[in-house]
Amino acid sequence: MDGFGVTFAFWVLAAITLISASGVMYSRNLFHAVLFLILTFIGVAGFFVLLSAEFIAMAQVIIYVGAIAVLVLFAVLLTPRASRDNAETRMALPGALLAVCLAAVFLFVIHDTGWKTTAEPPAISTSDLGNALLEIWVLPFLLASVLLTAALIGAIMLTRSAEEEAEDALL
Amino acid sequence: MSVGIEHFLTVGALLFCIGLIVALGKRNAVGVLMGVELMLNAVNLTLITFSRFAVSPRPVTGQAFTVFIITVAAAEAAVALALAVAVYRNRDTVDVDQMNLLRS
Amino acid sequence: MTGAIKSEPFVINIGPQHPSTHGVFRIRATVDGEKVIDAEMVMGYLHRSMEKLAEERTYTQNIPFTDRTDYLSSMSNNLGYCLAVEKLAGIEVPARGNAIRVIMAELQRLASHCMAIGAFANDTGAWQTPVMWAFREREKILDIFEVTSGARLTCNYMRIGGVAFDLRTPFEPMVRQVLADLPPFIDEMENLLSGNEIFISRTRGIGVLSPEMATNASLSGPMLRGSGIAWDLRKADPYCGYEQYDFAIPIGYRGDSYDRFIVRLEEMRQSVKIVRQALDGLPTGPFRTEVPLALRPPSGEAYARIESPRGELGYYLVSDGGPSPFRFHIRPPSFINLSALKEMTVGGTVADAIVVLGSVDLVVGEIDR
Amino acid sequence: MMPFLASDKWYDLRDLSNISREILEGADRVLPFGIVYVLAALLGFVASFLIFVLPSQLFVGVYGERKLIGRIQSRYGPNRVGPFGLLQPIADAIKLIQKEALTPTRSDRVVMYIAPLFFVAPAVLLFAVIPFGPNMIFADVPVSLMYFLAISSLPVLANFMAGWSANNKYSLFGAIRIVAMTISYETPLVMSLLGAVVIAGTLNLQGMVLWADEYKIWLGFVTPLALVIYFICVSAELNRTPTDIAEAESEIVAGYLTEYSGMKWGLFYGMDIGYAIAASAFAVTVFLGGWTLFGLEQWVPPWLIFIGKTHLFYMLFIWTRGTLPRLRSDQLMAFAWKFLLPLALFNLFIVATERMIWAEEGYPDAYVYLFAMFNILVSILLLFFWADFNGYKPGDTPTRPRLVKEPRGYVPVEEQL
Repeated sequence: MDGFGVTFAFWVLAAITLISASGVMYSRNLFHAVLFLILTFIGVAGFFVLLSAEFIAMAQVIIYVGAIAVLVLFAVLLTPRASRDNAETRMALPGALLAVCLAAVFLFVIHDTGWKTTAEPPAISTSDLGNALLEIWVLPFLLASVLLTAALIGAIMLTRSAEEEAEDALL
Repeated sequence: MSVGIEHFLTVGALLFCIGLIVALGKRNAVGVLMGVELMLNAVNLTLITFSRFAVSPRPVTGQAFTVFIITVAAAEAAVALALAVAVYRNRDTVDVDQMNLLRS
Repeated sequence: MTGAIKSEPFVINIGPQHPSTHGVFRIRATVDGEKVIDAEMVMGYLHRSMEKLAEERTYTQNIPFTDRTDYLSSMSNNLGYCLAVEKLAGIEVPARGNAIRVIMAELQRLASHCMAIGAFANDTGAWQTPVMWAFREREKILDIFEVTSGARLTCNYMRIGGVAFDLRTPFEPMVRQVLADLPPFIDEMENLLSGNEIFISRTRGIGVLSPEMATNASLSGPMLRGSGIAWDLRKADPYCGYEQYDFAIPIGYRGDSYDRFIVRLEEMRQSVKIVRQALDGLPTGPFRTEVPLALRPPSGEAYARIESPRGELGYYLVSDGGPSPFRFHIRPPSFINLSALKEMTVGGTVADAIVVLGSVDLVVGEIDR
Repeated sequence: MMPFLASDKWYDLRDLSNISREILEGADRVLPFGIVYVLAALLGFVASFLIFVLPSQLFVGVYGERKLIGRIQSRYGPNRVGPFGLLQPIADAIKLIQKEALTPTRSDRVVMYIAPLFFVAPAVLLFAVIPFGPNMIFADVPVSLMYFLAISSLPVLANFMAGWSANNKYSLFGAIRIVAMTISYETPLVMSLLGAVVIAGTLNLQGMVLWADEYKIWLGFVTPLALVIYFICVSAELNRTPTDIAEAESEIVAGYLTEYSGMKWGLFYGMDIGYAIAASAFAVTVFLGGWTLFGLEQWVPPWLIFIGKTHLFYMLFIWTRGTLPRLRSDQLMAFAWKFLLPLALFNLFIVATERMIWAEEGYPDAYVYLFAMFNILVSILLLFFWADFNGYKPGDTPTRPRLVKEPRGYVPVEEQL
């Protein structure tokens, strides 16, 4: 992947993604953390575009930014004002140490491996992806839809109030 | 100046580690969830990178897996947030340190 | 599962600066999410101490005050006050004066109801269109007032013993024109709003007022009639010769905001009918009994009540034989109707509270006096 | 007959891409590498935004809306500034720029400042994939429909930021309402668009226009239900009356904009119109044939046809705004989930079945007209049936009160008069 444009885009996107991810980590305010999270999602979507996976990039924006981030915002709203900080537990330092060790291992593996790569991006169109999902990966696809339904029902069951349950018992 | 597979993988690895720090370190249940979402995003990025760069007879696999991960992430977010709300309702806190009901 | 999502109720101030409070009125609403769980009506932002000021002025000088209590129906307020003074002093009004008074009071009711239904539709979110259409018709009526009395809003037209001036030449054609324009307009409003599913779903079953509650809170006017109670002072305690005219009392079905709206629309139709009859049978002769400017009624007290656009408007006067009233008290219909507002708003959402507030048709100048 | 866009001379104004290509090629010869990309982006921005969007915002969105609503409300509308009041939007903008931008004391200042910017940026991005003509498309992404949906799901976050940061209860009400409403209406919106995608067989907006050009029928006629659902959903997402609960003026003052003033408010206001124009352009592209007009596009510049159609579609928003009252928030949610979503799913089912029959059996192309007629019929029947099923009984509500002659106290409802 050569060219000034691609390189420039890569570094800008890397900066956006990693800085805003650090923002999620450092931000004291839970609401600000969610906003940084959204910025991270958008940065990752930009990477997807750069890696010529447009469909995935758009799905990323629609689902992560349009749905998941909004869900998280709602959760922030539903939690009480007192616990809207973003403080660390006492597990934070061991966790950070573990993560740093993991990062070291990752970086070593990444840079020590001789990757066999192609310069030409594979021509994957949206219909190819659709065909792959519905032919090769049809079982996981169905399982994913079952999972989504189960999650939907589960989420509704978990958050229902006692009055609503009493109403349904009458039916 | 060019960017290769290592660059993308490095970003993915760093993103994963930041997500790990957030997921392990945050006290707020919503914060933990955000860390998990960051880690899933890092995995997605890595998968798409391999799908783009790897010499493979079927490069679409990486994208298909990403679709599944996004699906699972959506379901996971919904359930986790519902759990957070339910826990808050019953225990008056979303602090993961305080969720020690199983400890005698 | 122990209960609903825990939420902290919080207080929002609807008003005194709010687009839908029709003046400086304030509802201190305690809300849980969007649901109103408590409402406190706060008033007094427009208090001008009229009742006390009136004790310092002569009876005739007090007429302009009554313009400014309910500034949307100054004619009705003039009329109520003049009736009270006439009752106190035992003054008879000539037949022409009474007929002019009826025409003016009914035109004022039309103008006021135009405003009420327009503002109510605005409160349900119809972005200014109904209110503009209603204002178009109201302007024509205000033009008539201007021709007759010289003022559009605060007319100061009624006098003790009759009215201030006789009718001008263009009066009758103008009124005929309004009478021709209004019924199509009322039908138009009916088609625009009563047939609109969104409007119905916003107003039907919202702010239901049971007949018991309506009578116990001593409501009056369209609020009372919306709850299905046939009561109208023009029929029950006729004044100014209302008994000569043929009209009906519209009453609602369930006492919700929608019923109050259609009752107002139908009252407009009945008012058009009354004005037409009064105009057709307009007697000739004097329009006013001459009374001394510094009127000194005998000692005593009098209470006169009329059916204003908002309900029973009463004026209570006590005289000690002097040139100014010893006690001057107004029974403002908006103020009394307000007492049921809490019952209607609690339990609904904030949006419903606004709709209910619009359906009450309160005028803050009258509440605070 | 002149063949379609025969000339590719730069002065052929029927296709503005010629002139921009000339400029870019010329620039590429003299400028160092990379700069031409920036130039192309600037040119695309200038072309789409300054020639189309900004004038549309000012003269259709602000002036046209005020004028048209004025006529609906039997008044004149703006007629003081400039000829016919045409300079009114510019006067408005100057006034807004002069105003002080207030920030409440305990607000979240940074977020409050970022929110308008975050609201403006997606609006600019949206127009990148809209095809203005056969070659006039700035970024021909293969999944431009998905791109449009993705970008248009961003502004709600800006609205939320605005409402949250202002530290005002009305703002918070507006923010919660708009988020809840947007995620509710996103679902039927995407479902309805899927119907159009299934018929056209492409996720590319230009591809959809070319489909309409090839079969000489607009997608809006093939899937009328999808067009209706799209219009309702998009007017909800754009906060237009009758679904403007997020900034419901009579209820929550101005919703999430309560604490904004000056040009920060102006950006929200202007870009609301920008989004509405983008949604109109999108609807025209997907459902109403885009820049084609049954052969006329060979004579008239296609981009003019496109702009004309977009503005006509925008009039629909103005019309509904001037006519309808507002729904309550819970009624609006119920409408999305209980009425629109099943309808959209059913529409998708019908359309997918037709598409399968059409593709698998190898019927001739003319069958699309048959499908169109069938779908229009089914849509009308389905709308009435489904409305009836959901409790829409227009005859049940009395429009006139009862009339009695005597003042005799409470009259029970059962009593015949």
